[in-house]
This record gives sequence, structure tokens and C-alpha cells, in this order.
Amino acid sequence: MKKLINRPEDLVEESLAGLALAQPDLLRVVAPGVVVRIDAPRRGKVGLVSGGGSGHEPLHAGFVGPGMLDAACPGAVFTSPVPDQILAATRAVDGGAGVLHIVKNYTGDVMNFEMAAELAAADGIEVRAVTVADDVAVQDSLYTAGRRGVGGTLLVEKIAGAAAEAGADLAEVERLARRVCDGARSMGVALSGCTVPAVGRPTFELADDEMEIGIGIHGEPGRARVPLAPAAEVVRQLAEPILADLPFRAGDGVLAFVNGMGGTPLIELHVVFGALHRLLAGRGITVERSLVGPYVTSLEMAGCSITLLRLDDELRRLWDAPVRTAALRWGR
Amino acid sequence: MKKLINRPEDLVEESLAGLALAQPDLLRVVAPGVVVRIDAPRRGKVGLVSGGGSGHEPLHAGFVGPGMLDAACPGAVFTSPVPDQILAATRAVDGGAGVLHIVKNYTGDVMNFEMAAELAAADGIEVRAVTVADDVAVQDSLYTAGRRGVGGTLLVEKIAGAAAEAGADLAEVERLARRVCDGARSMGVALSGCTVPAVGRPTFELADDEMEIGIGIHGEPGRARVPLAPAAEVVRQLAEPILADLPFRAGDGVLAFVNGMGGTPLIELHVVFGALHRLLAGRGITVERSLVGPYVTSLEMAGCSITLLRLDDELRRLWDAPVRTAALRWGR
Amino acid sequence: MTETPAGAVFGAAPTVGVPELADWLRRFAALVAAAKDELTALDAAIGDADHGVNLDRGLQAVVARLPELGAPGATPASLLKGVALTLISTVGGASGPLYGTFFLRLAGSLGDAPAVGPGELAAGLRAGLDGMAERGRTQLDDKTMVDALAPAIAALAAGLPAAWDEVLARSVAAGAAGRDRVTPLVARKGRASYLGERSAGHQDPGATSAVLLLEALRDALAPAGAPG
Amino acid sequence: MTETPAGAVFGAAPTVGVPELADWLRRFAALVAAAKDELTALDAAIGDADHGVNLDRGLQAVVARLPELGAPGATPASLLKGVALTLISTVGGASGPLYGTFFLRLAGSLGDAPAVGPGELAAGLRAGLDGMAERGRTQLDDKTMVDALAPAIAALAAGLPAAWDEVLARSVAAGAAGRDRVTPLVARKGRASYLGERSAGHQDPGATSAVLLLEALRDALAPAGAPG
Ligand SMILES: Nc1ncnc2c1ncn2[C@@H]1O[C@H](COP(=O)(O)OP(=O)(O)O)[C@@H](O)[C@H]1O
Ligand SMILES: Nc1ncnc2c1ncn2[C@@H]1O[C@H](COP(=O)(O)OP(=O)(O)O)[C@@H](O)[C@H]1O
Ligand SMILES: [Mg+2]
Ligand SMILES: [Mg+2]
Ligand SMILES: [Mg+2]
Ligand SMILES: [Mg+2]
Repeated sequence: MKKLINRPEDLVEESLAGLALAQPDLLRVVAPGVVVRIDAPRRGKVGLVSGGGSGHEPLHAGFVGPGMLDAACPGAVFTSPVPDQILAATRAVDGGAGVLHIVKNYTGDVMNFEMAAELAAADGIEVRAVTVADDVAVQDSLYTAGRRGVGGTLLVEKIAGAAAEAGADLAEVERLARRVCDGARSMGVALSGCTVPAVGRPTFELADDEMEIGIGIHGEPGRARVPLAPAAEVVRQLAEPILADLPFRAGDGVLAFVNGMGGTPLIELHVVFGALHRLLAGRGITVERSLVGPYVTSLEMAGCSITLLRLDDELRRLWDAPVRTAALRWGR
Repeated sequence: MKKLINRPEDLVEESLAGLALAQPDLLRVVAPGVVVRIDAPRRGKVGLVSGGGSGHEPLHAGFVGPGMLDAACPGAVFTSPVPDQILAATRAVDGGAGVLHIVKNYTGDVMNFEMAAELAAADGIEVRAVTVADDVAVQDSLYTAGRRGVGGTLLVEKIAGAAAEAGADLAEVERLARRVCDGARSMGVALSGCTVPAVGRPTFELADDEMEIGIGIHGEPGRARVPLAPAAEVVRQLAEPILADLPFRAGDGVLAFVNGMGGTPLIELHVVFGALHRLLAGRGITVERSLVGPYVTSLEMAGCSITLLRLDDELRRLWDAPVRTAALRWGR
Repeated sequence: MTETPAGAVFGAAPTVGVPELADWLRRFAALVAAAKDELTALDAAIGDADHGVNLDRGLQAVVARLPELGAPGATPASLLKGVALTLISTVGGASGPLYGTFFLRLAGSLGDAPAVGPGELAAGLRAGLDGMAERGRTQLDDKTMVDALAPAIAALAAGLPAAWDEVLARSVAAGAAGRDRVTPLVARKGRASYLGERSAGHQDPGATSAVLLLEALRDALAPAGAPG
Repeated sequence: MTETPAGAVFGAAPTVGVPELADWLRRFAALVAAAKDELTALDAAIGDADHGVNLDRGLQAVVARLPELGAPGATPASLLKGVALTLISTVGGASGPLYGTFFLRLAGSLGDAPAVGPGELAAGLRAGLDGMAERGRTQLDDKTMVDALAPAIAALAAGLPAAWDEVLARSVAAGAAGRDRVTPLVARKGRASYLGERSAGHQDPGATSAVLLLEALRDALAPAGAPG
């Protein structure tokens, strides 16, 4: 295992400490694994809390700041946070207008957030939760854990964050978060596995001519191991299930998000974005907004994911609204 | 070789096309390998042109936009651009106030920019050039190619870009660029090599317990192959030569830039930044500004570099000035 | 902390008090520590390679708190509640809330008694299992820890009042059989469910750690079978 | 394009015209294409693994333009100037401007003559070399292409008016000897200089491609030694 770390046990806390030192105007660490916007709580503002396993940086702590999250609670690498963290974050950002939990749909995340929400309710804090489940690689079913939350999470955090920043109430922020969940679909591919520091070996290994399609963001294997293909073909294999699922149709305007998994450099992500843009144009779908970069990662995994969100005036306006976080900033 | 590309020959152009599609408000590709700010040329504004081999993304094209570069001319991967590109970029951004070339100190880059400057001068365009040579891993000498330009390049582009945006004349922009060159020092480490797409094999390979210290950004081997060490120790091995070189002294305020080489995830870069912050604090040096992320990369190489720039009021003000590019944005 | 050797209180009419429960947890922690890499490897195949690491972290925290949790005045319920909260606060992932809820409900069913008999323990374990399945919205055959625990706890209740160590051994065997029975199935809960058909044929990490929990119980309460 | 076989114009008093020069370039391109991987491997060891790729890309562009550059009305100077500009526009890196400047100065020294003799050619090559060294601020023993070209061009000038193919062969030998002579040295120019002492013992990629340029010249102008 070759990583720029000290002891694996200290990785998450040391990394958060480094982040806080790098972003003193934006955020602070108020307890182990609890990162809070510097000016929290803001009276009368709905608080937005997200969290999940570490290893997906900049998600979530890199999205704490005006126009996006009020707090993030990162767990151990690829392990959901515990209720204590989530509760501490919820308390720290409650400004009296309630708190929205943005939860990626993994059994552990869902259960830990649920337990924290029960505890927060006992404190008299109004908590709602939205569960992001945008990964079309997983069959949706009432009888299973359902779909995973992946790239769409960033879009939910940005759009709900903009609404909360603008003063929307809890029901309205929740409604918008659900609208994003409803309209976003994702799928990912890995060209390499990744190594959980506490484990020291890659979670899976791929031969030189293989890729793993339909992966999640925790180093889990995907749905199929297939031959490595040129970027344009990879894009087709990711985009077609996404388009078919919602479905997206000719005439739709979308936000297209090409996400790097951590080890794939930007030069390749822009090749992927170009190919995606072409494919969408060929189906009469307009890319109205875009985002390209490593935002919802899986440690140093090589690969990418594609997320599409169907836009309308409301969502477009909230996407365009100013945001100032470590990893995403524009407008103001 | 596992990359999300189509044909290696098409990589740079396809990636630039993707970038332009993703950033239609910021930039356009006016000729192969010539990326220009969307509103260039701006009358009366000094034009800033940089360029170099591709494979260092987001450097340079990701820094084209208000408050930074007017044009970038990326060559083939790790290969300097040719004079035609540089000349086309220079012509496209000349608003009558002259053009500054920001050149990383590599023989190829220097010669190609020189030839382009001679041709531009023949066109009646006033061109000045600054050469960035901030890498302390290389012995400085009048009789050799001298030091490489690495992470400091971004700082030169940002600070000279802010001055140009604010209306400074060519001599003033050049003076500020030189001030940054004078005050910035860098050094890097690789945990893995990287693979030039047209070559298909890594330029060097490291054993599981080795790192290469003093590397550049072109997959060149470094000055020494040493045992892999904890992050805090790696930081010491990079920071000490940097501090000794300028030298930086107790009481100095600095901009600390922890740069990812492409394959090292953000979670690790923040560990490195935390360790650097501690080391500097221990020597009485204050981190007044910081930047952490993969900005001056070497394809998918794992590793990082550290750049320190001694700040004063003038440089701090220009660093803080608004910037709006694909990869760096704040203020406004 | 009480240093009564495990099993010393058992005769014809065994009772389970704070020392036995503490011993159970300590043995569970030791078994998980020893199987940490195996559990993580199982999780790497169909999950995210952290089950061993997560549980081990949580159980080390539990072991560190046992002296305090088992201090004079402690009851089985207070001890197990402390164990539950510690697991919930330190394990994370799916198994933290699941094992946490298991111990929380078990604690809740034991009242204030200073020690309980086999029947009360079996009923408490059953309550814990129900809480776990509720928290996880889990059914049998979803291919989870529940598939090991459910038959084992059923065997325990059904076996009483036969010889205690016999019953405990049969419970472990039923748990292991449950774990193995679901290996060929397609997982329907937890991360393994994302793999769809590809999850079939892989042994479930949570069912594997659940069998360790049962082995630890056997070893703590049936001195004859205790390896140390 | 003229299809005169190489060497057909040579006798006791060889002259070098557009067809011979075009043949030189075509042979150089073929040798570089064949050695592309070797050149790149040499560059990987002490540079950035692109010398073979860069030169090959540029020389393919040159070969594609040769019909046009050698069309009726072309002179040695106009052909070589076209070659120079093509290399400058397509090679990039250090070798683009260096080989480009070499051909530009060579072209400049040949005037408007439709063909030149060996002495004029040797003087032209000397001018090219000087331009290259100027552009690169290069001295002998910096461990670059100059260390192969300088002794080779000196040997050419010194050897005349001996038998042409003898002289060309001696020139190649001198170039190869120059290339090998600097292998043990520490590089002082180009990327290899960043390695400091670690560059010693590695053969220079640019000096290696320069020997191919000399071999191509020999093969184009001395038909006996031409392998094809
Ligand atoms: N809904 C559920 N109900 C019961 N057990 C579950 C459920 N989901 C997952 N599990 C169990 O949890 C185990 C995985 O635990 P762990 O790896 O610690 O959590 P995570 O999946 O969050 O990484 C699985 O092997 C399975 O036995
Ligand atoms: N200043 C110089 N003068 C002459 N030749 C040089 C100089 N710098 C580099 N070279 C030659 O260029 C070769 C490398 O060429 P190439 O790999 O194409 O360029 P780059 O170093 O820009 O990647 C070296 O092997 C060396 O022979
Ligand atoms: Mg997990
Ligand atoms: Mg090069
Ligand atoms: Mg797991
Ligand atoms: Mg090279």
C-alpha cells in the first residue's frame, strides 16, 4: 500500500484537521468527525447535514460552506458515521428552523442517520431526511436495500443548499432535495480497484484489459467485468442505462456531471465529457449545465461516473446560485 | 495501459474540446492546441499566455479566464508546444498592450517560446517572457539547463493574471511575475510513475516500499530513490530543502501550496497539508494563504509537491483578487 | 472488575450474571480480532472490505470499557446497554446499529435482575434478534447475520431445559448451518445486494461474525467447551 | 516527385540536389520510425519518454510534405527550409527547435543553387550545427545531439576530397563515437541535466537520433552502403 499517510487509524482525523487549517474561513472541526460551517448555527436557516464513509473526498466536508452544507460527518474510510457524530452535527447547525439529513442509500448510513434523527427528535430538533439512490447499476426493488447513492448526492447538496441559503423552510428544502433525487441518475466504471488504508490490499484487482462496470464508490465490485474499451464506448455503456432509466428524452435539458473516481486525471475526464456531450446531442438532449472533476471519489480508484439531472427553471436557478465551499465555488 | 481515452494521438485535442464544451462561458479552442479566453482580445489589457506539455491538467488551460490567463497552448503530452501554437495564442490575445509569456524552464519550452516571440515581434507585438524555475530538487547552475518550473507556475499565473486584469502595464505585470518567481520554491515526490499514452508503459516503476524524491512533472525520475515514509517524514524531506533554499525565515508569512500529482486523492493531500502546517508553525513561519489539490499534475502519477511563496501585502492582495477559471475561482 | 472464572457459577441450574456476560464480550472480541482479516476478506468480495476492521474497532472499545461497565452495582441490563451504546458509537456501517440494537433490546428484556437463568437469556436473545431484524428491515434468507442468529437462538430456546453445554453447542451448530445455508443465495440486504447474482456463492461476512458471537457465548457459559 | 534513384547522379564529382536531399530525409524518417521505441526508452531513462514519438511525428509530417517540397522549381535550400519549418511546427519539445534550426541554417547557407558539391554541403552542415548549438546554448560535452554531430561534421570536412562514400562512412563512425563518448558523462543540458549524477552512464537519446541522421545521409549519398 503506497499512500501519503501516517497511521491508517489517524487518517480521517488528520485529513480533517488539514482541511480545517486550509479553510479557516469556511469551516471548523467541532468534534472527531464533525465538520461544521464556521458561522453555524445560523438563526432561522434550515441546517443541512450530510455524511457517510470517508474516502469520497471532497464529498462531504469539501462542500461545507455558504450555499451548500452546514455540516458534514465523515466516518471511517468507507464506513458510515455513527449516530453520535450525526447528532453532534445536527445540534451544531440547528438554528431553530429544523435540519435536513442528506443520506446516501446504504444500509449503514440509513440506519445510523435514523438512530441520530430519533435522538435529535428527543432533543426537540425537527429533522427530515432524504435518501439519495441514483445508481442505475443496481436493480431497484422494495425487497432489497435498493439503489446506492453516488454522484447525485452532490447535486442534492448543492440545490438543497442553495434553497436553504435563500431562506426556504424545511418542507421546501426537503421538497427540492427530493426533486433532485427524482431527476438524477448515475452509473460508474472502474479501471482499477482501491485500497482501504486499514486493509492494505486492493478490494479487487483488474487485469490490464478489464474494467468493472456498474461500480459503487466503496471499492465494491460492480455488476460485470468487461473488456476495457475506448472512452467513447465506455461512455455509451454508462449513458445508455442512465438514459433509459428515468427516461431522459429528446428535448430534455440536463446537467451533465462527469465525476472522477480519484485516480483518473482531468485530461481523461474531459475526453469522457466530450464523448458524453456528443452522445447526448445525438439524442436531442441539451447539456445546459456541466461539472467535470473528481468530486465523489473512491480513494485512488481509476475510473469515472456519469450523472445526469433533468433540469427545469427552478433547479437551474438553484444550481446557478452562489456557492462557496472548499471544492465548489462560483457566483456571489 | 488503462486510460479513459480513445486513440492516444487524439487525446489532447479531444480533451481540449471537452473542456471547451464544459466551459463555454470561459474559453474556446481557436486552433489545435490553442485555448483562448472567450472575450479575447481585450483592448488595452496585457495578454497572458502560458503553455507547455499536456498531462499537467488543469495547468494551463484550466487557468484561462478572468483574473488569470488569456490563453494556453498545450503541446502533446509532456512535450512543449510548437511556435505556431504559441504565436497563434499570442496574436489572439494581443489587445495592443503587449503579451507576457509565462514559460516553465525546460529547454524545449524555452526554445519554442523564444522562436514564437521572435515571430510575434516581427508582427509588431511586444512580447516579454518570464521563466519559472522553482524546483529546488535541481541544482541551479549557469552551465546547465537550470531549475525546472513546477508548482510555482500556478502562482505566477494567478498573481500576474490579477495584475493584468486590474490594468497594469506590461512592465508591471512582468515585474510582478518575476517577484513570484523570486519568492517561490517547490519540491515533489512520486509514489508511482505515470504512463505517457503514446508510450503505453510507465516511465519508471517503483517497488512497494520505495518513493522517488525530487521528481519533476514529466514522469522524469527524481534525484533519489528512498524508502517510503510516513506523510510527516515525507513533508520534512520536501520542506527542508525548500526552506533552506530561499531561505524562508521565522516571521515569514507564506502561501503554502500542496499539489497532488494526479493519482493521489484529496484525503491524503490534506494529511500532507496538516503536516506541513505543523512543520512551518514549528519554525515560526505563518501560513497566510493556502491551496490544496491536484493543480499541476503529472498524468495519473501518485505523489505530491509542496510550493511555498513568501508573501507581502502586494502579493497577498493579488492572490486574493477575484479569479474565474475552470480550475480556480474565488471572489468577484 | 470481577475476576470470577467463567463457568464457576454453573451447576445444575446455571445463572448468567455480569461476570459471565463480560466474559462473553471479551471472548467475542478475541474471536473477532483473530478473524479480523478473514471477515474483511469476505467483505471485500461482496462488500466494502471493512467488516472485520469495524467490528474489531468497536469490540476493542467495548473491552476497554468492560471494567467500568461491570463495576460493582452493575446489572446484566446495565452492562449490555453500555455495550450496545459503545458499539453504536464506534462501529459505524451496517453492523454497528445492527449489533448495537441487538444488545440494546437484549438489555431491555432483562429488567433489573442481578443474574438471569437460561430461559430468560434465550428470550432476551430473541428480543435482540427481533430488534436487529426490525432495524435492518431484514427477513430470513436476505443473507445477513440474521440468517445465522435466528436458527441459533431458536435452537437455544427449543433445547432447554436439556444440558446447558449441549444446548449451547447445538446453538452454535445451528448458527453455522444457517450461515452456510445462505451462502448460495443472492443477497437482498446490505452492500452485497448491489452485486445481484454475483453475490451468490459468497459467504456473508455478518453471518460469519454472528457465528463468532455464538461461539463466544458457548465458551463463556459452557466451561467444558471453552478453549481458553 | 522526382523518382531518380539515390546515388544515380554520383560519379567522380558527386553533387547533391533535391532528389538526394529528399532521399536523405525519407531515410532518416524510416530509421527513426524503426528506432522509435528505442529512442523513447532511452528518453524514459533520463528524460520524459517522448523523443522517439516526437521525432517520428515530425518526420512523418516531413515525408508527407516531401512531394510538395520537392516539386519542380524546388532548390536544396527551399526544400530544406520547408523541412525545417515542418519540424519546428510538429516536433515540439527540445528536439523540434534544435533539428529545425539545424535545417534552417543549412538551407540558408546553400543559396539558390539547384545542386551543391560535397564541400558546400559540409559547410552547410557546419552552419546548421552552429545554429543548433546557439539555439540550445550548447557546448561540447553537455551530452546532447551536438556531441554526435560535431565530430561527424568535422570528419566530413576533414575527409574531403577523399572518396565520398569513405568520407560519409567515417563521418557516421565519428558521430557514433561521439555519442558513445559522452554516455559516461553527467548531462548539463536538457531534461537529463535534472538527474545530476544519475544521468551518467545513460546514452543520450538526442545523440542517438543524430547518428541516425548521419546514417541516413551516408545511405542517401553513398549508394554502395545503402541498405535499401
Ligand atoms: N439490512 C440488514 N439486516 C441485517 N444485516 C445486515 C443488513 N445489511 C447488512 N447486514 C449485515 O452487515 C454485514 C456487513 O457489515 P459491515 O461490513 O460492517 O457494514 P457495511 O456494509 O456498512 O460496510 C453484512 O455481511 C450483513 O450480514
Ligand atoms: N540545450 C540543448 N542543446 C542541444 N541538444 C539538446 C539540448 N537540450 C536537449 N537536447 C537534446 O534533446 C534531446 C531530447 O529531445 P526530446 O526528448 O525530443 O525533447 P524534450 O527534452 O523536450 O522532451 C536530448 O537527448 C538532447 O540530445
Ligand atoms: Mg462499510
Ligand atoms: Mg518532452
Ligand atoms: Mg462492509
Ligand atoms: Mg523528451
